[in-house]
Amino acid sequence: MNFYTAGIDAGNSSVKVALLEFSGDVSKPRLVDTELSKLRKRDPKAVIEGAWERVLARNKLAPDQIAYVATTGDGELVEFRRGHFYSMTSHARGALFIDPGARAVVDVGALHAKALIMDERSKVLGYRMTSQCASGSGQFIENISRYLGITIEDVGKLSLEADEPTAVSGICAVLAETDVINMVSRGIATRNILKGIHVSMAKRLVNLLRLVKAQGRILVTGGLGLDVGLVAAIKENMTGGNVEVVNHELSPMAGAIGCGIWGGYRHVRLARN
Amino acid sequence: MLLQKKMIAGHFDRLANTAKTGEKAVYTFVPGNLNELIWAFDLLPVHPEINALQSAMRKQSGDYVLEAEKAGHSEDVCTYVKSDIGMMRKGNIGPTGQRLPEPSLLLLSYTGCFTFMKWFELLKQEYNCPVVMLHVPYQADGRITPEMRKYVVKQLKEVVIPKLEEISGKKYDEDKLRAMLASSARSEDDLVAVWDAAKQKPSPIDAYFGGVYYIGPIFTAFRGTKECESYYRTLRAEVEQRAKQGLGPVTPDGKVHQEKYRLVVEGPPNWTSFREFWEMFYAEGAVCVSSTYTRVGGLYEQGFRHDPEHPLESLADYCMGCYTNRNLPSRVDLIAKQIEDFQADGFVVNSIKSCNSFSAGQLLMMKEIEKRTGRAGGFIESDLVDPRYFSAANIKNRLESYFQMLEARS
Amino acid sequence: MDAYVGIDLGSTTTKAVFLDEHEKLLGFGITNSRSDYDIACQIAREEAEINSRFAILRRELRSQVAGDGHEQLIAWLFQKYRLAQHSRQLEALAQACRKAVDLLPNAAHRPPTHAVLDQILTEMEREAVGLFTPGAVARSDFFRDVAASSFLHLAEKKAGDDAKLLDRLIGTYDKSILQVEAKSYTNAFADYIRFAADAVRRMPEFEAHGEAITRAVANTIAIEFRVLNTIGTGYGRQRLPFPKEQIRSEILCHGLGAHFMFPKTRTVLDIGGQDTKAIQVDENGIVTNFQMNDRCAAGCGRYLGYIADEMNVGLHELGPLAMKSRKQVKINSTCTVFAGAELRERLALGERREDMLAGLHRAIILRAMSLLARSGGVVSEFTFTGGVAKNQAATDALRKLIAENYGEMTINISPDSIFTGAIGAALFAKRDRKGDLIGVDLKALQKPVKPTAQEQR
Amino acid sequence: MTDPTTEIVEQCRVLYEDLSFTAVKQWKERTGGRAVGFMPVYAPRELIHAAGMLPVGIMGGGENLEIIKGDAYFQSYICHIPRSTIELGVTGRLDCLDGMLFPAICDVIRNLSGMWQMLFKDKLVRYLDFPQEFTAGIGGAFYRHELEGLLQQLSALSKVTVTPERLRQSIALYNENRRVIAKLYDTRAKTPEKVPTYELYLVMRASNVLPVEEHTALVERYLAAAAKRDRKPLDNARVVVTGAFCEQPPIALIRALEASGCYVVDDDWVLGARYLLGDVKLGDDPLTELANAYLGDTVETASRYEPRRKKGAFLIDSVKKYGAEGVVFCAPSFCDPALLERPMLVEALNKAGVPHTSFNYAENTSQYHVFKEQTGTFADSIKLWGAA
Ligand SMILES: Nc1ncnc2c1ncn2[C@@H]1O[C@H](COP(=O)(O)OP(=O)(O)O)[C@@H](O)[C@H]1O
Ligand SMILES: Nc1ncnc2c1ncn2[C@@H]1O[C@H](COP(=O)(O)OP(=O)(O)O)[C@@H](O)[C@H]1O
Ligand code: SF4
Ligand code: SF4
Ligand code: SF4
Repeated sequence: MNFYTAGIDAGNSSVKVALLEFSGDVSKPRLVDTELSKLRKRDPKAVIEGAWERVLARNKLAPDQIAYVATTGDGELVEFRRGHFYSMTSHARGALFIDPGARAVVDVGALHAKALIMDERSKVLGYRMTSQCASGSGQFIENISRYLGITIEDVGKLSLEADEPTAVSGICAVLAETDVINMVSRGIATRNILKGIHVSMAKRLVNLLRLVKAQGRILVTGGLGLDVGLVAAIKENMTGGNVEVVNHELSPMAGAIGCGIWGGYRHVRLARN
Repeated sequence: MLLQKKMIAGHFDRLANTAKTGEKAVYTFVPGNLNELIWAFDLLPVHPEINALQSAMRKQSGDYVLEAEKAGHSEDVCTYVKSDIGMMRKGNIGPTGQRLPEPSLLLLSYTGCFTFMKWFELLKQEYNCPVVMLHVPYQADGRITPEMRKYVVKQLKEVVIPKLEEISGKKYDEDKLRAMLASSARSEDDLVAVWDAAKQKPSPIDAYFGGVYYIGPIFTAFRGTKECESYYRTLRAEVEQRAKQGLGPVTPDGKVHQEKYRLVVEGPPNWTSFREFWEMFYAEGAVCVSSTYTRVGGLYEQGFRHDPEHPLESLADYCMGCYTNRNLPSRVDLIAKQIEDFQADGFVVNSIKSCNSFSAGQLLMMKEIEKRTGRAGGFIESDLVDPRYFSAANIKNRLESYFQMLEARS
Repeated sequence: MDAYVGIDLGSTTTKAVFLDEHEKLLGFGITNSRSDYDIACQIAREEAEINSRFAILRRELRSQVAGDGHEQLIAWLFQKYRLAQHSRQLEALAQACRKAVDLLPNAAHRPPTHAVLDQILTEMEREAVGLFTPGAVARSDFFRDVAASSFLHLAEKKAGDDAKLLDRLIGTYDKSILQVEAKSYTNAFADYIRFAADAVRRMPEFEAHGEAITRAVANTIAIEFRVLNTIGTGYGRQRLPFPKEQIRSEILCHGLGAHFMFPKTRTVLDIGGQDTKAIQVDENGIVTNFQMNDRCAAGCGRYLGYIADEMNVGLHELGPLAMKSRKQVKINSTCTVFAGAELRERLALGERREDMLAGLHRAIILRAMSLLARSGGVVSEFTFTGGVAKNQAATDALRKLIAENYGEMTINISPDSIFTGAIGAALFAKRDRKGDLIGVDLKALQKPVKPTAQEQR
Repeated sequence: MTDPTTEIVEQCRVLYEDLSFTAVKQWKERTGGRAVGFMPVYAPRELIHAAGMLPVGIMGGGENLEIIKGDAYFQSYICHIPRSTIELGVTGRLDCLDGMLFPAICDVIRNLSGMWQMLFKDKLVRYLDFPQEFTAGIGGAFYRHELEGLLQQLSALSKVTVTPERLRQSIALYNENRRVIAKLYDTRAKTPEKVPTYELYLVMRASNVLPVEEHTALVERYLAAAAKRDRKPLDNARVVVTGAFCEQPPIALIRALEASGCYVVDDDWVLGARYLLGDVKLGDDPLTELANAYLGDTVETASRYEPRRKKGAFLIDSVKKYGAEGVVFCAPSFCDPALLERPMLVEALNKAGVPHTSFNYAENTSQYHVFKEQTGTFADSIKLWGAA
């Protein structure tokens, strides 16, 4: 039995689509293609559709050839979905696919951060989420990088070069911009400002990870999984015990991959009944 | 001050040596405590609140609170509890660096605060030791009824004392208790004289920041002891001497500042930045002439004294009489009276995030007091032992505006 | 001429006010707050001085030009003056941009970027002339915003589909504007006004007034302002280089300023960029009670600013858009950032932008209502100050909620309400002056321009 | 076919959303009687009823009340229910109440009683201190005395002399009400697809404003209607919800909980109507019987000291009784009793191997995203991995 599924992660700053192919063992799909499309203040529905069509076209597939379209994130925006999986369920599965050794995940996206621990089958054993305040989120980094005149891709690299990180005092993601402006004025180098931000974010994330009692290998997923500066800051702060913090180029796709895989399981189950 | 330090050190030494001496510790709360009764059984009282505040003064409470939060405690709840739990999880090292003994009994005198109950339930789970609950009814109508007193005395007789006998292996000795209560009453007389001294201008004491040092011995483990009596005798003499010389209060700077504003303060202080907080007052010439926090252990100026003639009844009245066990209208009356008695220019409410018992309703109290006394209230927010909630800039801003407002109005 | 100066160093804008011996207002100055607080103060103060001089210039012209002719004349002089100042800043911006492009890490990118940049800058210069005419609607009062909107608009047009080029141009602008902002371009009144006078004299309709202009301008330039005392207030006041006696809490200043403008005021609400304050004052303008919000953007001006950015509209347009709402939609998120995301999501699900904006404005006012209640309610008369008082959707929501909860009463909103704090400070400066204490003069504070973070990197 | 419960649920929804308490005003007009409010739990409604008055449960303002003045009375770190209750009070919406009872459940409600004394000087305001000592001779005697005092105040207010017989009649009516409520809960646990939780919740909320006889009839009608439903159970996770004995969650949150894949099989909402677990005996001295019922057969909440059983035993009983697969703690933010209780319950659940999750809310939160993600993940993990 051969079939395709797709996972769509409708996020707050970008839409991620993963296309998977299953043959034989459902737990071992093949990742065929991925697509990440930034919203950039555009209509999310249109962006989702655009990304979806590009993936289908690239792989010369028609919509009815996809056995199961699974969503995570803001699934309501995807009218052609078959089923929805919650983001931590999805990220856990995606993380396991990306790195079979991962036993904990910290998903850092545009607005939220979530930490979870799981077993070797990606069963979520415990989790925590930040709540209604966006202090220290990806969105904040994006705003700041704009003010500092650097691209989001460069943020991580620059932060790694810091020699004298300067703490950001403000807590509010919006008002902290004023603090950053203030720092610029005091002649503090961008790399040190960025590192300061990364450190304060990392502390919050480490706190989340500690609260779920993360052990072993921790995979940083979500868009900020690409931010090497943040990953390094988490590593520095997540000391003690047998922990290992890693990231992966597929980190932003973890949610999409994970829900796509769950879609595969459900498809097999539904086909059987 | 030195005397007090010595007393505390001695007590903690004794606590640290219980393994050798075989003495037993009873944990209990500060407001309305049954200190004399515990001593009467030769048991050692331990007050977790005091440990928490000491941890804060030594800048350790932040870590403790985090430790407790890691163990599943919510960010939203009283940080005294979390600091205590965190401290326990990190080895139960007390303020003097010595290990505290585990409780042989948790004497839950549920006075003025519901959190106390949760606190000891939590400790019970940790230590798996006996708990005895003394339910102290609230002065909902601003008075103590005979039934309330009867209820507490009955609990003392039928529940608390038998438990203390069981734990200590000693019989209840009422004469011993009476002697201690008589001693307590003498210290209480002296403390009232100290508070009264602040009626003078300039006030020789700061009855809030300085006041917390003055209440240390009598509110905690020492009331009823000889050392305590002599401490208050000395303190009273010192204060009366300063008053005679027309000196102002002693501050951590040692300097006597000009008394520019006389204030009454409602609410507990912040312990994590105690000095910095105090400085915001004395640097501006603000002297606290009275406060409610220093009355959480008893409103002696209203006439209450421990009474050797009616030992259990007076213990019951002491429990029920503490500040936070009084309803809001009585608290308003009390502050308004302090403002008049001590000729204060205004009053400041330090609203504590942790403490619903103190804080819920303070805003209405403030309005009411302003209306009644015509004196302006200042409002600041902080926390007892969680350093995350002490925003120096914010508090300073508010205080500064408040003082400038007082100045402009005078 | 003797003057007292009040400075309100706000989180988003810095305001200054000149006051004379008789507590009469001479002039206002405003600029956007920026990383260098001293520069912001200096510019605001200089703007206030310029504004005071223009008041004098108007008086001079009125006495020399018959009829209403002087109004037109002064309007033109003012616009040309602005143009001169703007051009000087544009020049600086151009220079900084060119330098930034020279520093692009990939040398191959430099020539094509230069080419487009040149086109943009030339275009901006041309546009500027049109921007500064009487009756032209200003997009913003600040160079930063005016330049940004032209630059970005042009950059998008020129870059076309080349997203990388666009990113580079935007990056260049972001870096360069910081440098322009680190310097004052306001301290050359004589130069600019002479330029303006020349330009206006050459206009056919004013030919007849050539001599009057020359005389009036010369008289105005000749006036010296002697600043007797300066008082600072506002969010950044602790960082002002003033002695403690010359700093006042913003609460007191707002109270006194509001009392000065509207003597019957008893309650004042100030919604600024970073905080919201509810203040009660007595019949002398002395504060009797106040409340301030916590440090969270939800509930103050930055909230609206952030939303405007998210929605891709100008701050000035936000209120008018919200006014077009047919029904209010409640926004669930409290947090500014989440509200932005929610807005986008709901837009996608078919809600109307206007309705959501109306909900947002109501939300911010509701939060202020809480503070007001805490400070002691609303007592007649009520005055609304701060930048958000310029937003009509916000003022409408406020009027409605006040009427519903406290009954009908007089609500004062002055077009100058953003200066309330600075006015209060100036009044304190006047009333505080003891003996012949000469206050700190900000001219002494001019500092060399610091290198920006990018240059240090 | 229209849903048989629609009309009943709609009636309850109208009562729930009516922040002006029209039903109470109408009752007063109709009967000429008086009404006395009480805060969420442990109020002896039987006494109010026996004094010929209508007991009215006040559970804050919920998600629909805009707080304008209430915030002036409470700092941001105090839970929401007291501020919305004050808002209701100072905006005149509670003018229809002739008195208010404040049961001793926490410091906030306790202090609220003092605030009420200051704000509403002409009304009956009474703080009810419950014994935390549970022997008949000590705590029981104290509580009986409290009840007696309360009864005197109530009958002075209504000018109705309360004979023991009259009080027994009231107790009997409430006993009956408690029995139908118990049936309602059992039915939901057995067939959650027929009794959606948000409906059950609305039906329960109606008990706050309806006379007890009417409410009993309403529950019976609802049960009959729900039984007619023909629905298949969904593949949902069965959970017990706990932590909200005082400030109530918004309805939308209850719906979100169900929508994210959970069947609620037991909860601690609207406890005021069901804090006594069995019948109150109809003995010679009804006050003593009420006191005894309180000492003995009463739900465990964070506000009640429990000297006898291990922490969490009550919750684990409920999990077992209703066949739940997990526990969702959902407590109001800043609720000290509930939040301090939580770690102890967690420990008990861990020992018993019951999965759990937790989060906080406020009665007027309207942000369900985070909440849905969490309960959804919880339901997912029970469903995907529960049996394995
Ligand atoms: N290449 C990148 N390098 C570093 N950070 C990035 C990169 N791309 C995106 N990000 C960060 O990741 C965030 C988006 O994360 P994502 O998980 O996609 O969020 P969401 O799922 O909420 O849309 C952005 O706000 C940005 O801060
Ligand atoms: N012309 C305007 N139209 C609408 N809103 C404005 C306008 N000018 C300023 N604002 C609002 O006012 C806020 C700044 O207010 P201001 O009182 O200057 O604050 P601060 O003193 O903190 O700098 C901005 O964030 C913005 O929301
Ligand atoms: S502090 Fe800032 S980030 Fe946090 S909720 Fe407020 S606006 Fe949002
Ligand atoms: S709530 Fe207040 S009185 Fe109670 S334990 Fe905490 S600090 Fe003490
Ligand atoms: S929600 Fe909790 S803290 Fe608040 S009033 Fe109710 S029991 Fe007390």
